[in-house]
Amino acid sequence: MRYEAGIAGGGGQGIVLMGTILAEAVASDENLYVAQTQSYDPAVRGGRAEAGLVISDEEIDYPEALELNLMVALNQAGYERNAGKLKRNALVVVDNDLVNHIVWHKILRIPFTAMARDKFKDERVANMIAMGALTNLCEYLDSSAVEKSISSRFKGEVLDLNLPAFREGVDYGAKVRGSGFDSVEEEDIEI
Amino acid sequence: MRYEAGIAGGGGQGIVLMGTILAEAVASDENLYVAQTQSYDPAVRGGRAEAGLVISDEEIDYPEALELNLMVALNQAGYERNAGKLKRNALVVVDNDLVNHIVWHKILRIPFTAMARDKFKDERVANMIAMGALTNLCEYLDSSAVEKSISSRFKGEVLDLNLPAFREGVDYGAKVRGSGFDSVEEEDIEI
Amino acid sequence: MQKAELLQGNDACVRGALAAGCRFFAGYPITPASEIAHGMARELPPLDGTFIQMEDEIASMGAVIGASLAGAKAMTGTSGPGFSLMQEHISYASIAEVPCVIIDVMRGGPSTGVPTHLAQGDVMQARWGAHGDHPMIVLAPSSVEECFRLTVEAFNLSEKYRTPVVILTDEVIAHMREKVILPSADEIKIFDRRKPTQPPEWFVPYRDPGTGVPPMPAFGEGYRYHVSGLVHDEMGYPTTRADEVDPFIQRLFHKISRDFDKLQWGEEYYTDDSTLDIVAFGSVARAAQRAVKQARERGMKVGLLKLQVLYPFMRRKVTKLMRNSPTILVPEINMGQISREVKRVNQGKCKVETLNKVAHETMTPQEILDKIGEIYA
Amino acid sequence: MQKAELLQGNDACVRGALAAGCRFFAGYPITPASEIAHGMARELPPLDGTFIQMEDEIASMGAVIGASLAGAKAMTGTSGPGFSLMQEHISYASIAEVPCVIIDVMRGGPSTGVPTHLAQGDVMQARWGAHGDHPMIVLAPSSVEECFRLTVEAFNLSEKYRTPVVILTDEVIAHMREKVILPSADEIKIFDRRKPTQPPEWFVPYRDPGTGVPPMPAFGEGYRYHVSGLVHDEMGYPTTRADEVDPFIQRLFHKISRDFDKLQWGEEYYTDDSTLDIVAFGSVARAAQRAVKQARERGMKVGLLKLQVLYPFMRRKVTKLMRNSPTILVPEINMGQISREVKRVNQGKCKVETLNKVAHETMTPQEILDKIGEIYA
Amino acid sequence: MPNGRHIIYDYLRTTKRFPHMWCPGCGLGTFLGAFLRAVDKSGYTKDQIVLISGIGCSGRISTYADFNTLHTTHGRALTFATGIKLTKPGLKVIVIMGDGDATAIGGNHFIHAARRNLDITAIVINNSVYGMTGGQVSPETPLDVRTTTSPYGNVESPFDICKLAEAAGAAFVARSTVYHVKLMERLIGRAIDRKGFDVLEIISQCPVQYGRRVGLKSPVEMLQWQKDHAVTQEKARGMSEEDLKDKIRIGALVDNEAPTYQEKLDAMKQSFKGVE
Amino acid sequence: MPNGRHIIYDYLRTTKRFPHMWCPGCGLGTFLGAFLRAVDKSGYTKDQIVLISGIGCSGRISTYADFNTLHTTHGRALTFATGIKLTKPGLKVIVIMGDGDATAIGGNHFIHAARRNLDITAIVINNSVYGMTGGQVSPETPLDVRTTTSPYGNVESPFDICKLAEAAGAAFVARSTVYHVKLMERLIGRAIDRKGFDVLEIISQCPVQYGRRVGLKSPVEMLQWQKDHAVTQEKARGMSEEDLKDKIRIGALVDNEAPTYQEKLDAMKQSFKGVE
Amino acid sequence: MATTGKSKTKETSPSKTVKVYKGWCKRCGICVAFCPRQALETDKDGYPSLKDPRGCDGCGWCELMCPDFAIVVEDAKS
Amino acid sequence: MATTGKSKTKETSPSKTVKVYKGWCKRCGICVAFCPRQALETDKDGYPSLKDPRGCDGCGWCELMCPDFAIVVEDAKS
Ligand SMILES: Cc1ncc(C[n+]2csc(CCOP(=O)(O)OP(=O)(O)O)c2C)c(N)n1
Ligand SMILES: Cc1ncc(C[n+]2csc(CCOP(=O)(O)OP(=O)(O)O)c2C)c(N)n1
Ligand code: SF4
Ligand code: SF4
Ligand code: SF4
Ligand code: SF4
Ligand code: SF4
Ligand code: SF4
Ligand SMILES: [Mg+2]
Ligand SMILES: [Mg+2]
Repeated sequence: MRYEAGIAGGGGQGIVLMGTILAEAVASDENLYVAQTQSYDPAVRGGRAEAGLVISDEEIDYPEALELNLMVALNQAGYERNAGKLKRNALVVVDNDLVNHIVWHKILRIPFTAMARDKFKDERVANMIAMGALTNLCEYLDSSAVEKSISSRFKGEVLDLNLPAFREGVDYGAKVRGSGFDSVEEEDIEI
Repeated sequence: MRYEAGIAGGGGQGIVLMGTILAEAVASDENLYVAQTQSYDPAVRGGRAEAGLVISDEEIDYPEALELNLMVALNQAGYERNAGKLKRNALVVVDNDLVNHIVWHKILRIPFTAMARDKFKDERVANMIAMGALTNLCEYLDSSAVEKSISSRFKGEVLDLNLPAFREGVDYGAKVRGSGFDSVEEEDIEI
Repeated sequence: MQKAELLQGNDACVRGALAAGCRFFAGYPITPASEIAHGMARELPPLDGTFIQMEDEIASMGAVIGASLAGAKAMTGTSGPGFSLMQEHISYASIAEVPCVIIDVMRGGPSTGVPTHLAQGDVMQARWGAHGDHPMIVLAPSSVEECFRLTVEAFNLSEKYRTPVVILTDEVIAHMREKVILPSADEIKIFDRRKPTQPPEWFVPYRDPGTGVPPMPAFGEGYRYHVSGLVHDEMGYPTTRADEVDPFIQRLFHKISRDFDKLQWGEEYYTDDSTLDIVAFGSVARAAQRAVKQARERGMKVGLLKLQVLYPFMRRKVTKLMRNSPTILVPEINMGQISREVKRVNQGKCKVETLNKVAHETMTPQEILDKIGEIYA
Repeated sequence: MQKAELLQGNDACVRGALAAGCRFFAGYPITPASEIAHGMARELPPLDGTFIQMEDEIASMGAVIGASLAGAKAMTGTSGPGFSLMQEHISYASIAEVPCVIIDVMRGGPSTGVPTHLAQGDVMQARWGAHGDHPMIVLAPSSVEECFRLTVEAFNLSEKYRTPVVILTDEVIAHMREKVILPSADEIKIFDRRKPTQPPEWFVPYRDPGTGVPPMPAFGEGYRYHVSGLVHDEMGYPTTRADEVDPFIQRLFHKISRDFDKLQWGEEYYTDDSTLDIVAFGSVARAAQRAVKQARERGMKVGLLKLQVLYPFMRRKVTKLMRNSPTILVPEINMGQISREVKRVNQGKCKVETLNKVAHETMTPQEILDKIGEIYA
Repeated sequence: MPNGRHIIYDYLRTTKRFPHMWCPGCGLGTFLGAFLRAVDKSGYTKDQIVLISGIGCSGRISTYADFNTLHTTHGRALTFATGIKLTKPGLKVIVIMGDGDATAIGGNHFIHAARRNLDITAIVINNSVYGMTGGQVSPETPLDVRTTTSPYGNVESPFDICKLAEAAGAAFVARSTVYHVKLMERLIGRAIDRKGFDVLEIISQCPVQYGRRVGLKSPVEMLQWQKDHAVTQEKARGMSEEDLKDKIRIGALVDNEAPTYQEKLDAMKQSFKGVE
Repeated sequence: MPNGRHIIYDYLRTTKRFPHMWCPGCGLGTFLGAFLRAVDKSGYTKDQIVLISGIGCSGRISTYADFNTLHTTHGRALTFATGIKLTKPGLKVIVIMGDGDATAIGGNHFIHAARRNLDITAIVINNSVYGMTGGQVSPETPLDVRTTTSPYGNVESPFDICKLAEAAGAAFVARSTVYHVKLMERLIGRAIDRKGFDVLEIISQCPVQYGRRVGLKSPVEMLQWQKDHAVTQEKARGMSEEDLKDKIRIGALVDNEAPTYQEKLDAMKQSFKGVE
Repeated sequence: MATTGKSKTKETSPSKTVKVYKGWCKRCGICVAFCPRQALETDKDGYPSLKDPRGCDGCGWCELMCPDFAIVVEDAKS
Repeated sequence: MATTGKSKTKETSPSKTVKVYKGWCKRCGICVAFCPRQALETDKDGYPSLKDPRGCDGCGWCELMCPDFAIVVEDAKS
């Protein structure tokens, strides 16, 4: 088994942090190996940010995610950069607001950023919400493991902001999961 | 034809300067090629100083003087460092005062330093005296060419000090040349 | 057994250094090596060790050498531009025989290049970047676990041979996180520098005790001696005498080359029956690992030698491959550096193919697979 | 015809630089290269050129690059320790494609080493000392006359290819004086950098005009453009895109390697019928010259190839020798650097013997002769 | 009078990926605006100006402005500038550096350039931290501040850049904050107009890598801090040492006449004319 | 009271090729004597002292004295010293540099070491020139002096080393000439006794590479020049700016108390104890 | 690029206009905080906007302070 | 080494003696020039030597100033 996930967006959206937290959660599963890579433009801000996750039940030879089972895109450019890497049956999860043009079978549009802004008054927790949602969309992500990883990483105010956002995401994920995906006809797809 | 000369002494004795001036004089002869090398210890003072001259009527392949036709030693250590390089019939010219132990066929002892001190009140011109003497001891050194080289290099006071010293050396050289060399029996030589 | 954890390559270097006994770090921030400094800044003071951010990389390397002379195991970490600045002092560490470890996290070059992307452009520099002929030991991990292990070994080698050791990683290895289980303290073999066993009055600081590596007291331990970047005699005093210079430089080389056979560290995959072997290191080795597996799945007899030691170049293992394989493929993220070494030791034994990428992006298994296909075709 | 004169190697470099049009020198004193600075300090101001002694070698190299960008032909001179410090900026000059010349007068190393003695320990450093993969041109004179000639050529190549060029001499070549007759100004071929021929509005500073070398305006000439040590696109602006990075780095290499055949500069002696050929450079080549003559006198069929270009390595000429000679001997004052290149290109064609000396003394004809005798025996 | 559009269209390389790469609220953009206005007023043409920067967030400035621009190596911008100025004395050479750039790795070039008194304008954008590489301690980080490389608090006293420049020989030394944007513009203008080596320290805000580490949670809070802590030279004169302790003096701090490198060089070259 | 024999036999590495390598009349030997006497009085044992030097004539000092000695690279001695001091705070670390060493190539390390206020004694032997490499101009060579690399006269103003050290943060700054040998010895002693970073500038004579270029034909003339041009702090107070113009102030110029690096580090480490 | 240079014009006084280039504005809040007349407010998306055109006297401070060249004071006619 | 440590002792005062180690002395002339009592002179070979033993008061200045550790003031008895 080799499962690959790609998380893409812009600098400042906490993309690499998502990768790290999710990988840490996977790592706590005795039966799974995990490798997490990242790629970003100079400096901490703006530009490109990406994280890759490879999850496997055997030792991982090549650690980069190049054939994605799951893609999470928090902006349009992120989606576009990675669309070429999607496997046939991959699931694509995008931010409703920030990704507009998208062509794929299995798409989930979730208003991460809008939720963050509206409910938590802080766009920066969009990544927490997204992670929460993902625990319901990827079989290798256990929400309590992710929550543990988040809790070990933050404290005080920040944790008090992040944890509820994460839980909100978990709930939302459960909902949309039931309701199925957007999808486009096979013929429409040209990447 | 390949004629090699080695000049050896200590830092501050003007050894490299001698090499340069003599080489320049040789260079002015249309029929001769010349290469001059040098070797010295760190910094300008104390320690080891050596200059080599290779004179030839054809282009010089190897520029270092390793088989000497002529050795000039201004101190004991200089003599010792180079004794191993002497050709069978080489001529050795040493400073009377500063080189004590020496074993060779053809030796000329000249009190360069003493002359410099006594006649010119400046030990530093010992090298000028030595150069003067050499013009009478090496067929490739023309005293007027050397004098020209000296004159182009110094001016004022310094030239006024150096030139007479050089001429003194020329005269002295002419004298000792007539009077022949010290020499030791073949058997005594062990280098 | 130790706990499994998710660890970043740079952090694994930090953990390796601490496990090896490193208690001094001087450095200057630079992408993609800064996390090593961050980790050391966090971990060292509570261990009563020293972290200092110096004014530049030259100063960092100077401080590292000073610390080592005072008895600490000492390290620095940097990337290309800073690595260039350290070269003068690497030369010093070599001649003065001061143990120390330098991690160079390679990024896209030359110059400022593409600071956030990887490359493997500093391989030759790690060996030859410093002036004056001297030997170098260069290690290259290709996983987070190896970052830990080879950092421990870097310290061991540097202490054993009294020589600077370079660890070459790259942006991908440095920043990736993998699940690892690190060995416990008692599972790790540590080598500490040999100290003199005679009283100070009888101590001749640079006399070869037979191993080529003189024992090394720390400043302040009662063995007052002279350390210099000048070529020195056995007492440590400057010399220009050929009969002292020559044996000194010879010893500098031979103390390492005599153990050449012990430094053939590499992992082999499917090399028993291979007809095409890949020689790779660093992050490219990981791509090669997958490519080889995939090639095997397609019935191609491909093997892989993953180099963990780049210098002294692992001639033994490489030429062993060459005896069996008609072709060696060397994929690198540069225009060909380790492939030059492979060609050098090849001596016409087989065909050496290269696969070079300079887009400052990771090499993919597919790219290697394509090349394999090409060779097979 | 010009007048015969006695000239020192370092002075010949000065004269060569001036003849090539060099009007800027920034440097920092160091034995045995200081005479180059002294000469430039004396000669440049009256020519309305600039000499400046900077605070160190890093600054010197920075100033040289700045001067070149402002339109001057610019140079620096140093020895090992200073050369190490220049590496970061050599990498910069390479990526920013700034013509400049660096003379490294090799002395005994490593580190401070034996400052007043020679060695050939910086050969590989001259090629690989700077971080990040990039090409280098390295020339090596072996006589005073060549010091002049190759310095002129170093400027020509650096202007032609917009690349830093290193001249490697050594303490013996630098300090020896030989009688030479330098060519007159009109006998010397000078290459000046190509300037843009389109109006500024249409100027794309890093677009390949077909030769691989974009034209280069000087600052202040109306072509406002951006110069950076980051990998850049055709406009000069930073890029991380693989489809821009790759062609850029490729161009950097190919602009020089495409002219590889034109850079096979070396002198051959008695190689027509030789059965043993020596490959040598710098002061060792002079000893080899004599040794070959002496060997011939003794009836041994020995030839010599004197390398004037060390990098790009003169594979063509060397492999041509290998076709005829069963043995190649590479004498060097180091533990084997150029011999590695000879072995690399050899590919098993013949036997490569080495003769290495690290006493930081000149190699003698006799030593080479002895080795020849050994091989013949 | 602001003339933003004019600057945007005339001086910025707008074709190149604007908005610029700096974080929201970073002082660098505000500085850049002031700088361009000052240049605009200076009367120099774009072709006459060489803008040189080091490496760091501040180093990116050279990418954005339409002059002869040079993005050098970390810490060494002044050395490149030296080569350019000496080769083309007619060009106006302006160097912009970060605090780490100018006073950590580049400290030596900084004091030597000041000593030489070349006609170069040197501007140090002091945000008290290494912005570009992730918030490490800089020689300008105050005592006790926690950064990624001083996680237990900084134990090294910061340099006073202006004092250092003065001691090294700079004839004109001035300081402004970004908040004091008009003063900043005026001082840049004065520095450009002068001959000799001019040092201008700009106290700038780095909200992302610095502000949050010292409890200043937004660019606005950081600018407010600048406003509260800066005192002009005039005002400072009336204040006690005690009151001045946590204050930053702004304005022109040193303004001496001294022969420049070029003037001394010209005098020297004059002597050759006599000889020939 | 002189005790030459004692020094010769106790502190000099006499087995190693004495007479030393310095030229006749060079100030370095006189300094070395004063230095050893000061160390002798300081109460430190030879094993407690680490003597570090750079490269240059002055750099050779470490070869001659029987301590833990370290001959580093040109300009970088203070960086090695930093590593040693931080690793073994109990050792007394003394660094001796040439003027080129300390203020040309090593200028940055010099100001940063001062800024950090580590317990290091830094001594700069200022002979106004590069002695070792053949008389090139140094950042301490006065204007107009002709050297091998300023054949038409030096156009760069020299640094005032003491001012620079003070501006960089050094808490103790002093100067002596070699001629004032007793003052020199006392100041060395004071510097060794103090904690924190101490800077001592020694105006020394280099008759071979410098004196003859400025018309001082012998070591004696150079010492006479020192005698004539030095004024003590006390004396200087009574003199006009004009009179002081070509004078060299000697004595302790700055002497402040400031917490040292080690003290701040200890305080920081104290905080861990609480946690554990 | 997410949002491209859509600009918004509001009348301020008979002679001056404030323009915000949203494509460049990074919503840092500086202009709003330091407008000497408190004429600006933050809109629901975080961008600056004039509370009341008449509150602005065209002093230009916002333009001088904006780090992103995203707010410009212009003649009303242009 | 040319001349090795031959030393020369002269009585100066009942209690002090000046010794010159010629093997180390470089004949720089400093001791002679700066002896506060002008007690030293240069001998024909350039080495310092006491004009008159009684002219020296054993102040030690020559020893302090000598760059070569070549002149030493000692107790006459030793
Ligand atoms: C030789 C070298 N060392 C380190 C770096 C990494 N580096 C890039 S920018 C920077 C510091 C940035 O800080 P500062 O100069 O204050 O500029 P800022 O980003 O704060 O504007 C460093 C250390 C480099 N590029 N080159
Ligand atoms: C990196 C480097 N550059 C240059 C040199 C050459 N060098 C040796 S000593 C020296 C300068 C000596 O001057 P100073 O520091 O004033 O010491 P002094 O000899 O006058 O005591 C120089 C430039 C070197 N050893 N290393
Ligand atoms: S990191 Fe700091 S200095 Fe750099 S752009 Fe962001 S706010 Fe500005
Ligand atoms: S060159 Fe000058 S500093 Fe060096 S030893 Fe001689 S006199 Fe002293
Ligand atoms: S121009 Fe002045 S008053 Fe109007 S919005 Fe801007 S800052 Fe406020
Ligand atoms: S100051 Fe500029 S970037 Fe910040 S909110 Fe206002 S318009 Fe936008
Ligand atoms: S001890 Fe004093 S008086 Fe006697 S010789 Fe020496 S300096 Fe003169
Ligand atoms: S001072 Fe010393 S070296 Fe000089 S002459 Fe006197 S004894 Fe000799
Ligand atoms: Mg900064
Ligand atoms: Mg000096």
